[in-house]
Amino acid sequence: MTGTGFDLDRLLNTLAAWALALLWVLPLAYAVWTAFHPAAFEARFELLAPLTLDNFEKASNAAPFARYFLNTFLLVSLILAGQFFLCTLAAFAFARFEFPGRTFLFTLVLLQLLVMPDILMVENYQTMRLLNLVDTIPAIALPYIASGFGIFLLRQTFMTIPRELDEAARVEGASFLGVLWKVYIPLAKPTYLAYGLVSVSHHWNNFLWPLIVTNSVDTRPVTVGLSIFSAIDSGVEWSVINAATLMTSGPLLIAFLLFQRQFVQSFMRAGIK
Amino acid sequence: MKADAFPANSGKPIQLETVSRLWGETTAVDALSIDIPAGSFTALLGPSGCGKSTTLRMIAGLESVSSGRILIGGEDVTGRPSSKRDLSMVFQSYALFPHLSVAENIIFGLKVRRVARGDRDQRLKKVADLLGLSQLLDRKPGQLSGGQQQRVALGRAIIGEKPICLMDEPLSNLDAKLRHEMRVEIRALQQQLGFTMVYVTHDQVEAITMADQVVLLNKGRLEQAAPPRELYEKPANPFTARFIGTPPMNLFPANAFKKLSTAPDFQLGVRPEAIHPHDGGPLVADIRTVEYLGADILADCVVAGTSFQVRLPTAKPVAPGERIELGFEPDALHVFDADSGRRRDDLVAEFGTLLRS
Amino acid sequence: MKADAFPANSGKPIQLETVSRLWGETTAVDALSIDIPAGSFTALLGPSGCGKSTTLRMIAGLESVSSGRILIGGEDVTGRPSSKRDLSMVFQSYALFPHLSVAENIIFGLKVRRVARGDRDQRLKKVADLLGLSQLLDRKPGQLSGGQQQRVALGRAIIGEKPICLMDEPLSNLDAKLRHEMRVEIRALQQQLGFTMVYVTHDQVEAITMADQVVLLNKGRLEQAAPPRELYEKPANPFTARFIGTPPMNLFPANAFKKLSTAPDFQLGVRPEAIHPHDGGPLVADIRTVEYLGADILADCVVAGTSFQVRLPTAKPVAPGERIELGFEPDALHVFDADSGRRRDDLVAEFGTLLRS
Amino acid sequence: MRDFTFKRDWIYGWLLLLPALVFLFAFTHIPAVTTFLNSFFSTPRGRRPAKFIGVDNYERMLGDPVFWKVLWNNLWYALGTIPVSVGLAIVMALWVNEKLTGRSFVRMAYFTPTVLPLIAVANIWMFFYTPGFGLVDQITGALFGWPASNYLGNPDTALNAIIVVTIWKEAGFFMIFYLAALQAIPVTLKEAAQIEGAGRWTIFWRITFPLLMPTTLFVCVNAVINSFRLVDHIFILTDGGPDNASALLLFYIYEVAFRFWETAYGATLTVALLVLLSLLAIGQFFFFDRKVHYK
Amino acid sequence: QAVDLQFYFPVAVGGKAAETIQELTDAYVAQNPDVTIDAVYAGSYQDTVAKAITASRGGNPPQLSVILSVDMFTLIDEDLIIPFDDFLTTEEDKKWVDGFYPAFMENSQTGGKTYGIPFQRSTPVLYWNKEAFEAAGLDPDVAPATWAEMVEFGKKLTKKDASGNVTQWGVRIPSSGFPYWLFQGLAIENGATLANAEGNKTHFDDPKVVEALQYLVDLSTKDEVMAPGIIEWGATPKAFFEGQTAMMWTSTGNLTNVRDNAPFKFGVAMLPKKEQRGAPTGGGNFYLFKGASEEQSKAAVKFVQWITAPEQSAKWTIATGYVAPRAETWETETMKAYTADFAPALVARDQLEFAKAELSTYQNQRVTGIFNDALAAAITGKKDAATALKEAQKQADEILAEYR
Ligand SMILES: Nc1ncnc2c1ncn2[C@@H]1O[C@H](COP(=O)(O)OP(=O)(O)OP(=O)(O)O)[C@@H](O)[C@H]1O
Ligand SMILES: Nc1ncnc2c1ncn2[C@@H]1O[C@H](COP(=O)(O)OP(=O)(O)OP(=O)(O)O)[C@@H](O)[C@H]1O
Ligand SMILES: [Mg+2]
Ligand SMILES: [Mg+2]
Repeated sequence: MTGTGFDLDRLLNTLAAWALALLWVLPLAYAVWTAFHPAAFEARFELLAPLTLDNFEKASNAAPFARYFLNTFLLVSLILAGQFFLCTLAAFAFARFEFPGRTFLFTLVLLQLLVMPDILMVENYQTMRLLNLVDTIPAIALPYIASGFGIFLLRQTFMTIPRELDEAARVEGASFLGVLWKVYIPLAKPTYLAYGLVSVSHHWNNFLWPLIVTNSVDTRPVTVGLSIFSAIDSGVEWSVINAATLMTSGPLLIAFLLFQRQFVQSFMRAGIK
Repeated sequence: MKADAFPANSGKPIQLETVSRLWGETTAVDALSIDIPAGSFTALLGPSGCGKSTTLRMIAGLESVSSGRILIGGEDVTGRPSSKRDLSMVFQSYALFPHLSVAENIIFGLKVRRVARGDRDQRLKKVADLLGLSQLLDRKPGQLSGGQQQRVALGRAIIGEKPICLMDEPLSNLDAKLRHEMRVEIRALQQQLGFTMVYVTHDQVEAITMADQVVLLNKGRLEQAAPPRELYEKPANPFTARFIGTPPMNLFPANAFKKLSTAPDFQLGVRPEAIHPHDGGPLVADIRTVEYLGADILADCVVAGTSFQVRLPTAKPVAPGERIELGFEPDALHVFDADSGRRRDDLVAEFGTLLRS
Repeated sequence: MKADAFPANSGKPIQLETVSRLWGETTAVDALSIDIPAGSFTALLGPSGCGKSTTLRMIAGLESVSSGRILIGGEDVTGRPSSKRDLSMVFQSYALFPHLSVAENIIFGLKVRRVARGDRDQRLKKVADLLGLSQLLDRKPGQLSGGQQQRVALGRAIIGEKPICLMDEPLSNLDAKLRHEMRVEIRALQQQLGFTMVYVTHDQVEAITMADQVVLLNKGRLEQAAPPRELYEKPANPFTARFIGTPPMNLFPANAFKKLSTAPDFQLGVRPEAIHPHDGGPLVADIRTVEYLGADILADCVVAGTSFQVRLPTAKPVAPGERIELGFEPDALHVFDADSGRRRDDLVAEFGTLLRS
Repeated sequence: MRDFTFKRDWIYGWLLLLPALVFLFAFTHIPAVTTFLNSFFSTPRGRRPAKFIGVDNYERMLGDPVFWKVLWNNLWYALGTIPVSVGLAIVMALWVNEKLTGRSFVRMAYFTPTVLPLIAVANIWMFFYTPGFGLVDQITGALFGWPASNYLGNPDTALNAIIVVTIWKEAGFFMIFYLAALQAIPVTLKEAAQIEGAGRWTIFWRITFPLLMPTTLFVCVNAVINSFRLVDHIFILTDGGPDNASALLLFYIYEVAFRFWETAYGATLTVALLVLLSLLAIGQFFFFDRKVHYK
Repeated sequence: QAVDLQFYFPVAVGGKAAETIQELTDAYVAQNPDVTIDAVYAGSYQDTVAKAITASRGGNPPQLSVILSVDMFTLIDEDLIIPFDDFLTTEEDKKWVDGFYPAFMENSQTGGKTYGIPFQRSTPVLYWNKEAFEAAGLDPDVAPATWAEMVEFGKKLTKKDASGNVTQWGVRIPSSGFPYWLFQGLAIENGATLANAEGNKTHFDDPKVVEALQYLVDLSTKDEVMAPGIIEWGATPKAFFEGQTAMMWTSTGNLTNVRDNAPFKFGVAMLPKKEQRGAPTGGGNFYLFKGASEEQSKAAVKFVQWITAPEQSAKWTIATGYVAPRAETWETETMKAYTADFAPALVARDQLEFAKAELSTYQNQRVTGIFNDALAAAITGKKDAATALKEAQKQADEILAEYR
């Protein structure tokens, strides 16, 4: 569409989009502001306030963040790999196979969306103990691996893939797993990307269960380190908390910034002409 | 013809035994029995919605059969998945994998069957050359025009050299020139490689020029299955008579002509191309409209109150409003029972003589 | 013809002035200038990928113009959105709204323009009757066959009675019978309502039978824009000569014939249907293959080492391997400059006489 | 024969599901059933083991004013968060899907809430809401001369303040799904509508929005579930107060189960929550699924 | 063969605490090769108790944990802890127990047994902004000593701008999260006790308690010296620094924070009195968990004795601001040097003389939860003080009846 001339509609839209974006980014902006300024400027926004990295130093001294990062990274990878694997298989079954009990089983899966794993903490802790997994990274990961959300999401995506593609692959001799691997998974790439991002950010930020099921520095994720700064007797030190927040969610933010081009491109590419 | 680079391969026969397919209430395919000889080229022809695609998909194993049996190479494959039926297929909607390049789309099946890389590349090159796709191998289907997409689909089907190839209107988006070329190529390929071809088309020219056997369907039922020439020259019923041949055969009740008013129970037919200008001929026609077709002229005229189409040579220009006299050979007449629709060859001579008298 | 129920409406002219469209490196449409008179029926014809759809989409305002101007009714609409261009369109891929029923799809535009309910229903009924969709009005597009879908798209376009209607291969999925009927209907509708039609097709028969003007494109460039008869009888260049007419015109270098070996810089052409058996005729042909077309036979033969196609009447059976003698009328010859490809009518008589001597 | 194909489908289907089901059962369903059973027993404490008490826990729940309060709070919370966050998500997705100046920044901005941990973000919001020197008061004070307002410390505004945080957190998350769905709508549909004279609004309401329905259903189911499950920030912002004004059902369950250690009563409340959610979400799903899938 | 100990600790006062505990543990292990101690940071107090109970129910309890002193009855009720007495058999040990401030021991002993050893303990104090006092024409070195004075000072300190919006409040008594704690200061000052020592009876509707609550409510409604509504605990120091309030009540745990960040001179005083001085204690004790072997428990007790010994305790106090729980700690050179440099640190210790046990009962969280709701209802004006407390008392009675 060549919109020559002045387009008021577009201008208004752009303005509104930007206004909302600025509003949305405010907490992050505030985090950046306080993290780089002394505590005295937590509530005072003066352009010439002195910059400092002390807050980061304080934050990083509070816990072995390097190790926690590694743990979180391992944890998130494990969860993501497990989720992709299990959810793909299950979603494929729900999307393209007819079998008795399908509706019932799908309802069971949906139920998982409703049951908050945190509520079942005591039972799950017992299970982990039974499996002798307490204080290991898999123990943090296992309850989340079969994700109702992931299954549901992938099922929806798989259902939108034209059946002819499936059929063409089958006629070409692909087995059902071949069809899954060669047709469904590549075409659902945007969904995997979106789901991956959501899952990563969720588990990157998960706190209570990891805290309870782990005991050692070798297994604990960054949020446990972060929690040192919150809910404290001595008043909130926003500058340090925000420095820690930036430190811990920085990788995620950067990953998103880097990814976003690919993110969008892969959406485009999957668009079926 | 570069097709001789491919090794010969022998086709397999296909039998459909009273195959039906229901979609809830509607019967898409109704107790259809067809015999498709090994290595033959069979065209499934019929109007839109008559069940051609459904029939083809049942042969492919993509649609379950509501009742009846399907045999391939003598084996009952009714319950076998398509991946085990050892056939290839070109879809009406192309069904190209949008995430794969043209090259990857074409060699998809070879990869699935783990054909060695060298062999694969060699075959790809041949097929791409054949179909004029060599320049496009790295593109994604989304970047191709409709016709180019269809050629990719065609490439994917023929590269596998399967004993059976199914095609669902593979040429419908190609331009006339390319379509003609592809028609010849596909036919040649099929004859050379010897596979059995089942070819769905709504284009009777395609069916007639390419097929050994044309299966004409209507509302899910078999109207006639015969070699093209027979279909054209001896249509078994009025439906076939009108469906085969462009423009379609002129059909009229026998009693439209006073001379035949004694025979109200019959329908008569004459093909537009069997009628020619003939001063003093039996048919006196008032010309209504004239359509220019390049090589010929198609005239729409009225004879004895009935609408008629006549194909005339361009050389003899006629104008709307004119009146001309026409004639036809006696054996150019077709006679059908008005009720059963059955062909009555026995009556042709009699009516022919009456009409021309 | 039920179309007379629609009120007459007057079309608008369209002008393309050196319009180009680039896709990155490739030039899909290359400095194209076309004049489409008000109320005319113009067909955009050309091989697959030549830029027909792109041109149409630029007229519709769906594709931006890289350079050049588009005028509709004398106004420059180059930067105007499609919703303001007051035209209708039928898409190659139907573009039916999957969530709306057939009826809702058809009246979509009327609803947008708040046409009164009664008027809307009445028009819907007419269009549905016309297109044989009355039984399907409540279905969703996903439940229709390809042909049925295309008819819905057609219905959506014609119900609005816009001054301009654009169609992108609207008939490609219909069977021959329906296609022929629709061809006549569309043409009649267009003439009755008087709107300007731009009609993309790759099927030259469609273009020739329906259009007042055929615009032949090749690789994004204009090859020839002329009425069908002129296109057929006086192709401006070898591309047009081969593209128009099925089977295509036989083209050969003048020096293939010893008699003409003095004129190496020309290309000659004769249409297959202009050649006829003629004992003692100038062309001696060895028949290679024979294709049965129903009304005629198409023979592939070799004349003076060059491949030739000849259309023969069914009445005279020929078999591969036979040798026959052929002739043609002197004015059936076409002469083109070998280099520039330009038509040389001035030389026809000379070469014709030489060749037949 | 038909049976044969069907049986093979069955086996494939079940095999594919098996691994996921093992995990689902081990970590969700079996514990959930245990929870359900626990709701019929008293809370075991020290030397007093659990004993069967029938529906006493349920009777207690029905008579528990806090339960009713948090239930109403939760309803209000759902009504406050779902329509706004879903609506905003659609608008955001539409904006970000278009060619917009600085689209990358805008997209990133919308998405930040999903990336930032709620623990940290809650603290930031606490600052925003702090009376006097908090950002909201600074801004409203500077712009309108409003007096300091204690958003979190006032029972009338505490829940609404939390609703705002939740909307902020959720809209960007839902936007992703809408973005994916928008990309999947064939461009020709919009083109066809344009040709028919439809403007942006008509295209949105008549074409885009209906075609987004499956996504909307999905997002709504999630939003409903989240409205019962997003409580992390409450711990930091208000801790449910004042006087339970901002406590939600799940928050109360946490309180009962992990602060009061009344696990049996906690289980009872959990069962109530699950029943409620199932009615809402599954009902919604099965009711709309039919209408929403047009293919 | 070394004894393995696992030890959970919460952190409630910023990053340094975790580090210090880790250092101390490491030092101990270095000195005692026959023990290994796995010191596990377990989040906030809430998180720690959740983790400890979950782990115990999962059959994997720690041997030792620092948990809120008020959770003693809950832990007994859950049958998770054992008294220290079995391992404190010698006279020396008994004397050691007696060496803790009695105010801290009130929450650590019940039924004649010692279940908790005070460790990270605190008490609330009053901070005031000397510059604000001066600006209001008050003596910057004198804090209000009585309730009446606090109101009086407060009125002078409350400043409004031209449009009538308050820019500085007189006093700030935070009421978010655990409002009962600071309120308990008022109650004690008014001569009331909130719960009996057995933890099975509360006195929420005691007229003295009602009076105390009325005073708190009046501070913002009648006297208008304190901001209305629930006042956030976490933002209170910041509000103090920003000049939003001239006085604040908060934990001694904030001393270090205030010293580092207050951009003005400030003073620290005991809470003002009504009938008497008074303040609750707060914070966490060591508990011994069930399920440990005899050897482990012994080793745990030895570790507790070591870490509460003067040197270690001093280090801990200086690092965190918690009140050292034993008198002898204050006599060490380190502490003396510290208090000499920073006299306000002594206020909390001196106040211990008047301090009482923090509200603690069976089903403590639930009972205090009810009490908190009542306070919040009164503060936000949803109920009057008497009604709110009466209802709370009724609910508490229902819960506690079974423990009598
Ligand atoms: N999934 C379906 N559900 C219901 N009816 C269907 C379905 N698919 C096809 N049909 C119906 O079955 C009949 C046969 O359809 P089929 O696709 O085989 O026709 P076709 O001969 O291939 O037509 P075309 O030439 O238009 O492609 C049609 O009436 C069609 O409406
Ligand atoms: N989105 C696109 N990106 C890049 N190239 C494109 C795109 N769309 C079309 N093209 C190219 O532009 C040229 C013209 O395409 P167009 O679709 O107009 O052809 P067409 O004449 O309609 O062909 P067909 O008869 O096959 O539909 C082709 O070479 C095609 O590959
Ligand atoms: Mg079909
Ligand atoms: Mg096209």
